[in-house]
Amino acid sequence: MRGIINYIKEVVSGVKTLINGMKVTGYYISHPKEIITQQYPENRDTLKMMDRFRGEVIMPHDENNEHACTGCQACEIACPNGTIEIIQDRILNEETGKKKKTILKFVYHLQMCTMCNLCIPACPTDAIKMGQNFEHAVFDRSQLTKVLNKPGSKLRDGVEE
Amino acid sequence: MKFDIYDFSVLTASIHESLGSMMGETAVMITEMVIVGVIFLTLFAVLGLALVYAERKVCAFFQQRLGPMRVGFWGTAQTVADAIKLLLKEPLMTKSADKFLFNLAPFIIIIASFMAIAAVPFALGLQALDLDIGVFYVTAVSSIGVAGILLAGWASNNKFSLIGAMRSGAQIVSYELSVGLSLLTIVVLTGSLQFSEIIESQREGWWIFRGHIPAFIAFVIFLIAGTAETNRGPFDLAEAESELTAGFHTEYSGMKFAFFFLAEFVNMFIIAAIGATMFLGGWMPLHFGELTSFNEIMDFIPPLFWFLGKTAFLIFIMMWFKWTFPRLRIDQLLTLEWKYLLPINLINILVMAFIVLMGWYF
Amino acid sequence: MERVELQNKINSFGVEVTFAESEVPTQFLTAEVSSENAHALISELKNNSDSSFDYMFCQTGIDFPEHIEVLYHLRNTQNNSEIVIKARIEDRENPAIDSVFDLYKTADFHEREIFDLFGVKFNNHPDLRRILLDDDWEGYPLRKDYVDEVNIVEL
Amino acid sequence: MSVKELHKATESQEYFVNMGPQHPSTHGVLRLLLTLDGETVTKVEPHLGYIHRSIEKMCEKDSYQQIVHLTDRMDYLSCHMNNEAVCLAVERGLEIEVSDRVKVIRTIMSELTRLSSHQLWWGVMGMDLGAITSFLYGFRDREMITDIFEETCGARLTMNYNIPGGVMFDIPANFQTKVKEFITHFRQKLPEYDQLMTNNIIFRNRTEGIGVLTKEDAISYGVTGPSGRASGWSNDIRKSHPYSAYDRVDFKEIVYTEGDSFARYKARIQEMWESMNIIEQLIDNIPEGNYQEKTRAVIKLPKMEIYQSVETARGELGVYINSDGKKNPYRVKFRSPGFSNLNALNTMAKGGKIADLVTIMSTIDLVIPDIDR
Repeated sequence: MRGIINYIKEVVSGVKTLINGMKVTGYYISHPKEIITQQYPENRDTLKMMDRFRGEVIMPHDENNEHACTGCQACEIACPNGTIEIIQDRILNEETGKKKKTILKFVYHLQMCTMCNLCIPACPTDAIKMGQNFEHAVFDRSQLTKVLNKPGSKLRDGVEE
Repeated sequence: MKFDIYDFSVLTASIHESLGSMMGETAVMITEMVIVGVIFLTLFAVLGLALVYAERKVCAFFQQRLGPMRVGFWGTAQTVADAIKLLLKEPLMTKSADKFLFNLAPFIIIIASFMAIAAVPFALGLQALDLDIGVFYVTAVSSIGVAGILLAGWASNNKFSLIGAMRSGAQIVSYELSVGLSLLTIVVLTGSLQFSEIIESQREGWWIFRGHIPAFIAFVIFLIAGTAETNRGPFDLAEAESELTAGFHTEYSGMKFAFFFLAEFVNMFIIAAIGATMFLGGWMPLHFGELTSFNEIMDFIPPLFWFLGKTAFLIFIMMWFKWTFPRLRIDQLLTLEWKYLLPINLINILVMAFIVLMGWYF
Repeated sequence: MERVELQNKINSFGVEVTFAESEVPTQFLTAEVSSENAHALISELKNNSDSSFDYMFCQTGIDFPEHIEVLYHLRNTQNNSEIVIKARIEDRENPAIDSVFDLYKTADFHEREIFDLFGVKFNNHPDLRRILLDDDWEGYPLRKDYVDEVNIVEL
Repeated sequence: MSVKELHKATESQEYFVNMGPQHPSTHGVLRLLLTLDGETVTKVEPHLGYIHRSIEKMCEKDSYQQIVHLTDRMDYLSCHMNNEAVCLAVERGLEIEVSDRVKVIRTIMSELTRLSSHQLWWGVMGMDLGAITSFLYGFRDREMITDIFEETCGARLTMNYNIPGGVMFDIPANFQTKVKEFITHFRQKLPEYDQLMTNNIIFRNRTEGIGVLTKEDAISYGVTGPSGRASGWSNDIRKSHPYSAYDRVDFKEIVYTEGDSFARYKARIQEMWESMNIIEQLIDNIPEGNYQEKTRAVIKLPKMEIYQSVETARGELGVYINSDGKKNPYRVKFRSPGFSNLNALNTMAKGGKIADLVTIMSTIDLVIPDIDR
């Protein structure tokens, strides 16, 4: 007899736990306000990334098309993956008559970048920073190799002091 | 009864007559068969699309998601798009698969559910086959489907598929018993196996209310066993995505896969429809004994809506099961059947027979 | 257990052991043994009721120009005392050492890894195969003289 | 072959099934060669290396700052603890004492990482057992933590927040309010986890008594973390070798003695409560101080050996650095918890069903990149 009572108890308590579980899911289906879906491409206008979000390395240029990169290669050394490649050039300074290093191209291989943020603190002149763009999908891998300094841009005066 | 105005037999009879005036008796029969066949084919497609959409939405809301939202208004055309995608997909097959059986399996499954749906009473006078052994016919026919699953698993020549098929075989053979016995509990009450008569007998009230606790227990068991019969979660061991990748239909793609998918949803509909018919009065409106005015208002809602509403309710409960519970293990599945459902069912049917003998039901 | 105490204890095992000496105190007590004596020492350390280092939390190899070392980091789960055993394998061409799988089951994977990456053969290991690399991989990548012009890119 | 053996061999119904490398429940590219007798598993043989990236070899070429970001890619779910292990090791070698602020920030971030890892584990565990809904609930709560991470360090998964000598950025202004908001939210939601899964009879039957690992085996196999503690072995590095600010907080070490899947499950659920306790103790009194100690641009460790272990969400992660005085380490070894935990899989899964194997795999919480490195 005790066996039968235990058997019934087992069934009843088992069913109770199942109903308890169904209560949880039942709560959510009856509370559509709890829905947390964000519809991504549609909410692009309101989507704001966090300030520190690391999307890609960018080089800010001011209105005179000037940047702050002296071509010191500190970022290139700091990068663990060889993502940054600086092609240098020497131009003659008219006033002093000395040759001076500048950058010809600041090549950034986005396909190799792990967004580790080691290059940013390494830069002595704050010439590069992390951008917010994260939509990097392209059709061809070669498009991921970017030149960060804009054509015709030059070093901002007073950065090197 | 007020709902007699919605009697579909008037419509069918007039069609029969007008056809009879045009052609001979055999031709009439063949034409009618073709018409019914076409209607059911369309119903299959529509049901499949609607149920897949419903499942995706319901599951999404259980999970605090929105579900498909892109194609059409609130994603209503999503399943159509999916169907087109499946149609255009390449039908792949493993090199060492048994080609004939591999191609045959999805058809067996779909034919089984096709045959079962023929006996479902949709509304007053709207039933393709009103057999006098309807209950028996449906239980018999719906178990043909397992042959298709076994074939699919075997012919795929894939061990995961085979394990899934064998699980499914063990599962359906045992849960067939519970489904049959729980239906039998109601058959004891009605004294008939014919669906139209069973519904007619619920004119005064649905069996789940009139049949005391045994009817309710039978209903719960039917729901559990019915879910198991359709290979749906928490009894989806034959697919068991996290264990067997996709079980018996691992190797299927394109339209052949869609057949399995469709059959699963249509089977769910059939189980829910049978449950609604046996326990919830089928297309019979909700009646409360003395409340005449209430009963009359209920009668104005067409029987088809009553039927579809009840079926949808049962389908929703089955979805609720699926999206809440973890999957059972194969030995626990069989334990549940043989140690719990079957004994409870047998005692239940005994109690029910006693109640019927004493005439204690309402 | 104090280091000195443990040191004396190990000396009493009768296995030839030298203890690493350096100006900066090392993090763990480090005992250096030859590859032949390693198994005997570790077995003593594990089974001796006074020390009973029952948990090997790390096992690794290091490739030096002249020899290969296999390191065993052992911990006593009762009092958290730790010891490092360095087994020195002189033969860099065909390094071999006795497996400690009979003492620590975790050695199963760790020794396979050392075999895979350093080429050290563990005698009596139940299933010594490459674990991370392909079975037909040539060479032992963590050795300092390993060259692979295709996969290693020098920056 | 004797007659008896011949009889046994012919009667044997054993067959092999390759589970993985692409399989829903291996959570990555792990290949298990199963020997099955019907549904019963008689032997499990893991084949690793499908995502081996030779991180240890790469470390020999990198500077000490650069090693840190590689550890993100090992156990990506407890990346903060991995970073911390390397940084603690390097700091020990350089004999830098970081400020209390850094210690507390590191501890809070570690515990948040542990929480997020366990939340994901809970969701995935449900999915492995067939309850897909739990997966979404787990991710829902994890989302709040990843938002905090994103705001603090700019990345959601591979954070690379620690650097030798401190942390990369100071915490943002609303860090404390956001963390407290999360804690209040999660204190309400965690009982829901119990309601949905822990108490569910199907779940109980699927986990109780499944995949028992004895204490002796756990120690011998080196099964650490919640998996080892469920076998009755108290192996919490946070208690036995306190690092960062763990010596100044009061928390329980969760130890169960059953050693089955359900004990491992409970251990993780309880650890979530404890993690919240730790964070609550620290969040209100983050001391002032530098968030970074100045280090040289090129770090050179003296000729020495360092072993530093931390408690990740999966167990004991050890970093062994052998330095020869140059700017690159001579040898780096990561003693990853998953590697040792996986070793014990055969012992646990033998004799169970295929479904049990899936349960066991999710309760020992494997992360494949952690195993392959």
